[in-house]
Amino acid sequence: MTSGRAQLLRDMVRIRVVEETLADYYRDEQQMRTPTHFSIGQEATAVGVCAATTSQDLVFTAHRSHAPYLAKGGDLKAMVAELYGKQAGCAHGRGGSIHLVDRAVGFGGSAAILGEMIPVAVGAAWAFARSGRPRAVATFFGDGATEEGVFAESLNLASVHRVPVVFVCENNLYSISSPIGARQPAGSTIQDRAEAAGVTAARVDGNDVFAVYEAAQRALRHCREGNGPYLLELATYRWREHVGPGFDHGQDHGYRPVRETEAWMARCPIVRATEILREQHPDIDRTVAEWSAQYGDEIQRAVVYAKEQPFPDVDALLDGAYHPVPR
Amino acid sequence: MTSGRAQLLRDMVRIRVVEETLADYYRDEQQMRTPTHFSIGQEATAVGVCAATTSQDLVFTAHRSHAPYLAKGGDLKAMVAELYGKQAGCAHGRGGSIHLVDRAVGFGGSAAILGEMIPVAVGAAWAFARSGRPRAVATFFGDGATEEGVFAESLNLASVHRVPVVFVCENNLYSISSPIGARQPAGSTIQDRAEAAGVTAARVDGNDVFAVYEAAQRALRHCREGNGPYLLELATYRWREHVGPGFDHGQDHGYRPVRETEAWMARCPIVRATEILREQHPDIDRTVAEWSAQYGDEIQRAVVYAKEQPFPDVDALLDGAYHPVPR
Amino acid sequence: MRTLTYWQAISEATVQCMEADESIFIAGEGVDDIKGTFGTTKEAYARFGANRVIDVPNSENATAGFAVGAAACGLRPLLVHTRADFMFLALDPLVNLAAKWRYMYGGDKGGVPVVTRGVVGRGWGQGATHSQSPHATFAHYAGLYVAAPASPADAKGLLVQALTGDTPVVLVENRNLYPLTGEVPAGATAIPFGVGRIARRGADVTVVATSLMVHEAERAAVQLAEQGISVEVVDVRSLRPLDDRIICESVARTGRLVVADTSWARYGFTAEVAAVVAEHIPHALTAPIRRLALPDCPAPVSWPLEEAFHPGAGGIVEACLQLCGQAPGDLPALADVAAGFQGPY
Amino acid sequence: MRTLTYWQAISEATVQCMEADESIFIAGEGVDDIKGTFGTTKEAYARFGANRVIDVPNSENATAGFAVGAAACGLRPLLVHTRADFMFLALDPLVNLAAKWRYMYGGDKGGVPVVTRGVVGRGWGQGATHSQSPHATFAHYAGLYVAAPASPADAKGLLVQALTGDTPVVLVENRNLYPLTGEVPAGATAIPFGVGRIARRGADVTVVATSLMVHEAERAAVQLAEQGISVEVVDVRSLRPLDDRIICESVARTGRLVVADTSWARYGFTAEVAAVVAEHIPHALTAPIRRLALPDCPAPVSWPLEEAFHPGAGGIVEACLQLCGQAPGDLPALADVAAGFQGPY
Ligand SMILES: Cc1ncc(C[n+]2csc(CCOP(=O)(O)OP(=O)(O)O)c2C)c(N)n1
Ligand SMILES: Cc1ncc(C[n+]2csc(CCOP(=O)(O)OP(=O)(O)O)c2C)c(N)n1
Ligand SMILES: [Mg+2]
Ligand SMILES: [Mg+2]
Repeated sequence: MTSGRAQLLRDMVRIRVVEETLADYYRDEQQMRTPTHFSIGQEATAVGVCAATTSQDLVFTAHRSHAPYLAKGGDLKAMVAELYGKQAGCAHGRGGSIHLVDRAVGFGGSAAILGEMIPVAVGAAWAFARSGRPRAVATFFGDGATEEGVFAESLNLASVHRVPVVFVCENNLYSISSPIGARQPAGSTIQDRAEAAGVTAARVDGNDVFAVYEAAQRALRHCREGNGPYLLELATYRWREHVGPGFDHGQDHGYRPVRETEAWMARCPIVRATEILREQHPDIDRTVAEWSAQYGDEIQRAVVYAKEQPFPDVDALLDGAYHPVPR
Repeated sequence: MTSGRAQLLRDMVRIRVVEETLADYYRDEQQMRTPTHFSIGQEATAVGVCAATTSQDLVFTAHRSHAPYLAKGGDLKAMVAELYGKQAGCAHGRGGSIHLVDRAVGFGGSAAILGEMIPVAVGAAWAFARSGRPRAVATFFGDGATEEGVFAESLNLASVHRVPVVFVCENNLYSISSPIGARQPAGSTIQDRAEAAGVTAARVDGNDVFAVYEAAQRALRHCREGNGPYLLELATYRWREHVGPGFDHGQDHGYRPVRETEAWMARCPIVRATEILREQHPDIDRTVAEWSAQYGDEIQRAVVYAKEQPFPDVDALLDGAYHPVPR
Repeated sequence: MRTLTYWQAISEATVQCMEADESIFIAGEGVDDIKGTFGTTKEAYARFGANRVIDVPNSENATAGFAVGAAACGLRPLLVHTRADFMFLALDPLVNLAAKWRYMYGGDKGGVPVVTRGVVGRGWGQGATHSQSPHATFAHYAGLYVAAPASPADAKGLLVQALTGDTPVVLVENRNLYPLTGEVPAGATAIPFGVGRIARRGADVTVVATSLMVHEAERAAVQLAEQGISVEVVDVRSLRPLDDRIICESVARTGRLVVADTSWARYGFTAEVAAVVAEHIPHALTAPIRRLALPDCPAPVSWPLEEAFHPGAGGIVEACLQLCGQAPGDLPALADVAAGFQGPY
Repeated sequence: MRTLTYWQAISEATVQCMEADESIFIAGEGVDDIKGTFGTTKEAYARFGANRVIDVPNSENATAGFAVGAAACGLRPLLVHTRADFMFLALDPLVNLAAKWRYMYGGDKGGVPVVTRGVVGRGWGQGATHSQSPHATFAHYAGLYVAAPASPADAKGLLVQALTGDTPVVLVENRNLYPLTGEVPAGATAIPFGVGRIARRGADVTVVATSLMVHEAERAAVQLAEQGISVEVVDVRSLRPLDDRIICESVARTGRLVVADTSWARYGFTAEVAAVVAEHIPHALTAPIRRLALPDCPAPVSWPLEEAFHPGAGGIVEACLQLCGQAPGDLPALADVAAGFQGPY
């Protein structure tokens, strides 16, 4: 069972299992000392988009970085070691959860200042376009980041220079505890803002991995064919608290109705993809269970590995801030 | 002949005469040591919008400040003295051409960092709205300023909080020597971007003072009635160089075709308003000539006044940077 | 006198000032949320509601400009950033507009008293862009006041001064101070900017510090006292205006100076304090000055690196011993103030 | 050796580097226009065209981020701001991203060698937001190099170094230097960051200066020589890394220090240089140090105020005389370097 569609489901299952396991360790042992933004519930956006990229394409993200990193093929052990602050981490423990990177697979980096990576992706894509090769760049960010001026500046810049970049907005309706309605006007969408900047755009159900995948293929083709940038607005929802391992809707955090969260959880992207695939693959549930077990093992091993790894050498604290000064 | 429409023409004539006179002095005597952005050719935008405001409304502007300052009723002598760097200047010589202010008539200030005054106007208008009085704010800026992220941020902020602010974009097609086509995507307009942010917007011929006036009235009414912000995109054209007194289209500056400039000069807002009024006022040309003479005298007197005024006291260099520190 | 935590003192100052002056409002991302900016805006929101405690979009630049406009029309905005690092995006309106407004428009009209609170300091692995202390950047540009209160009483008094004064103010609050307790006057009494405080009297070395480092200096002083070294700790309280006199008077007495800060040394707080002494009383120095600041790299996440990165009491002890010509010896390691931090963020 | 103006030296460095390395491109508002950023980008545009000399929208933040992305993909962006004041809008991507990139992603992968040129300095009434020199702000944050060349040769050599190195760089150019001439090597030879230069040898007072102030110091030195005072002028060339050694060696010889800068004193260049001396050789000082910097107000427009506001040779003369215990006397007033500026802007 290795059809393309099944692979999308499989990738989501892997990310879910990895993140849930990490969340447990994070909460129970508090050994990962890095603020961590889980994508649990949002796996379809990362998987659908990254699956549509080639190994030559680059992906950048904001703080909610694990899922795109893994979906793009980032090294799991290096990610977990990074969360544990170890030298074996993908950023040698300097960066943490919010600064994942794996250039070998085309994961260009994640950053935690809202909107900061959006123009970076435009610049990277522009560099690609200059080289004449049909490479593209995708950049993930949340609904909240679209309020940063740099988002509008980047749309405009990419549009004027017809840069092959896909802006991927994971609209999960919240910026920490602020609902989108308190931050953006009703009656207009992020898609609208992109289109008004001359950027082709589409809104897609971000919990439907197949729909995301197809939309991302269209978007990337559009870019590769020299038609300029594309924006995908993907409606989705995070299940856990903004930062950290816990659920918060059951607690008295008051910012989102329990019913809303539960309704979105009922629209779990993994469950949905499973249901869709069940017609063709009647034994899909067993397969998913096998995958879960397999990835459960993988992440447990990655955690063991990460814990065993040494911390960075304190004497090397300054290393890498600068290239050696020629004197 | 004091009909409302004639008054609009008259205000334009005054600004034109003042600016042309100042440009001559500026060039010939080089005593005004302050970078100066003339609005010659763009008078209809300032006059049309400001005439629609009440004395309770506030106006803010960017660097192209003289015309809105005068249209709003700013003190001419204080402006000229400011350009000459005198203590009698509206900013006591501290601010110069780009920092005009006259709160007594509702001119809130001008500033030279692109886009900077746009959110300021939103904040001022929000303060008005809180006070419950039907006051509104208008903020002038160029097409180039709409590329600054703060413009998009301000549209969104004003839209979400339904702030009574009129965004007045004087689209003169250039940012210094960069044509708008090199900076913004073809096929979408500034109006489009405003609407995508939930801001009601209209595009109006910015060289037709009557059209601008009516549009501004609509916009201000919209604001006062609590319907939130409004954007006016006013197509216009500056005749002179970006900064400084000279014409540059005849010289080999290469950035805008001589034909283009001449075509726009043929659409002079003063000539157009004169023609429209001629039907009702057959002796309009004589009247305009009288006004010109009258304002010619006024500006000459203002220049004489400004020159006679003392410079600020050098010993007072630090005064006003801080309130005295209580110690 | 009653005892409050640092965050309670800020909350109390805010509420009292808002009660006394209807023109004050709070704006910031999430200021209305259940955590209420480390508790500091929670009571204000409960008392004054969404009309005066305003959640804003993620638009730091426009929000600061908005505040300038509101201030120009008679309101008193109190802006809050849960990480001061985000204030780089608001630097233009604060430094190019708010700081210059009063002067640029003549110097005799109203200013724009925008008060901005920025939270600084480490948590657990906040990393390179979520733990910086940009106070020196704001203090370099004339036109603003910049303060970094170290005690609950100062947190209250300086905020009261900010909310009742006419000059735009940037207040830097180290998040590790929020749980600290101290005596705080019940009334809304202002503490003027530009007046430092002797946090501890001593005779052998002066440690000039700001914000969190005042506490690190005090802990260092306790240990050093056991070694027979008497440390004077000067808390400058505000960086602009800076109380040159209190610094110089102390150094004139002790002859030795250590400056401690939570930002980088170059072009920072430690540089300015050293310069003040070199400008006024270099001859009083019996030893070179020492600067305790961040090493010249971005903040790392991994905790052993993070521990090594952030200066603390231990480094101050070492510097003082060295200035007094004593060997470091094997004193017990001092836990930093921030070591009390209970994660996970 | 040939003589070039400062702007020609910058242009030549740019063109030579762009010829040698196809990955270099220029981006900035109006870099392609007929004036070519005070002439500095004109030849590059003529030679390499719009594909490599790119006019960008008025979006300083996104443009800097764009440059970071391009650099991360192997290109070498050279960003140009006709006023460094606009760089406040680009501070976040430069300080929170470019400066930290290499370290934050592990320290062993590539950096993002974004080079940013910012024009500083007064013209005629440029005013509060168009004449600032924000070098200290950029130099405070670890991860960037910051330089402020004073001579045509350094303008070329430091730009060559920037365009061939791996670290992001901010170069500050005082517009009043553009017409100055000096000998400039024909080849594209790099001058390393962190190495200062003795601009003039002297024995009685050291003036440490940067950018335009080096020239003001040299003019002051000429006049002082006539008074029998021998002034050593140290041009630091780069602010980060800063050549502590050359500063200390000079002050160790002269015992007297004046620091001169075109920005404010507090938390600025003058503070850092003073601190370096206080940190290493305070005992060498035979007199308090003096700082020549902007008075603590925004830049005024009115020309008598502007004259009084900007520090120049006259102030340096006075400070040196005072340090050497001589009365100011009635020396002829010295015209500043910028006094040669021909308006109107
Ligand atoms: C410039 C800036 N402002 C504020 C923050 C604090 N912050 C971190 S994540 C976040 C919420 C972002 O919401 P969104 O972009 O929708 O992403 P989500 O967390 O929902 O995935 C905020 C406000 C920040 N990191 N950077
Ligand atoms: C933030 C910023 N970037 C760049 C500039 C330089 N600048 C001054 S005016 C101007 C052109 C602005 O064009 P536009 O907004 O259309 O106004 P116009 O001059 O055409 O009236 C530019 C780029 C500036 N003042 N501020
Ligand atoms: Mg969100
Ligand atoms: Mg324009």
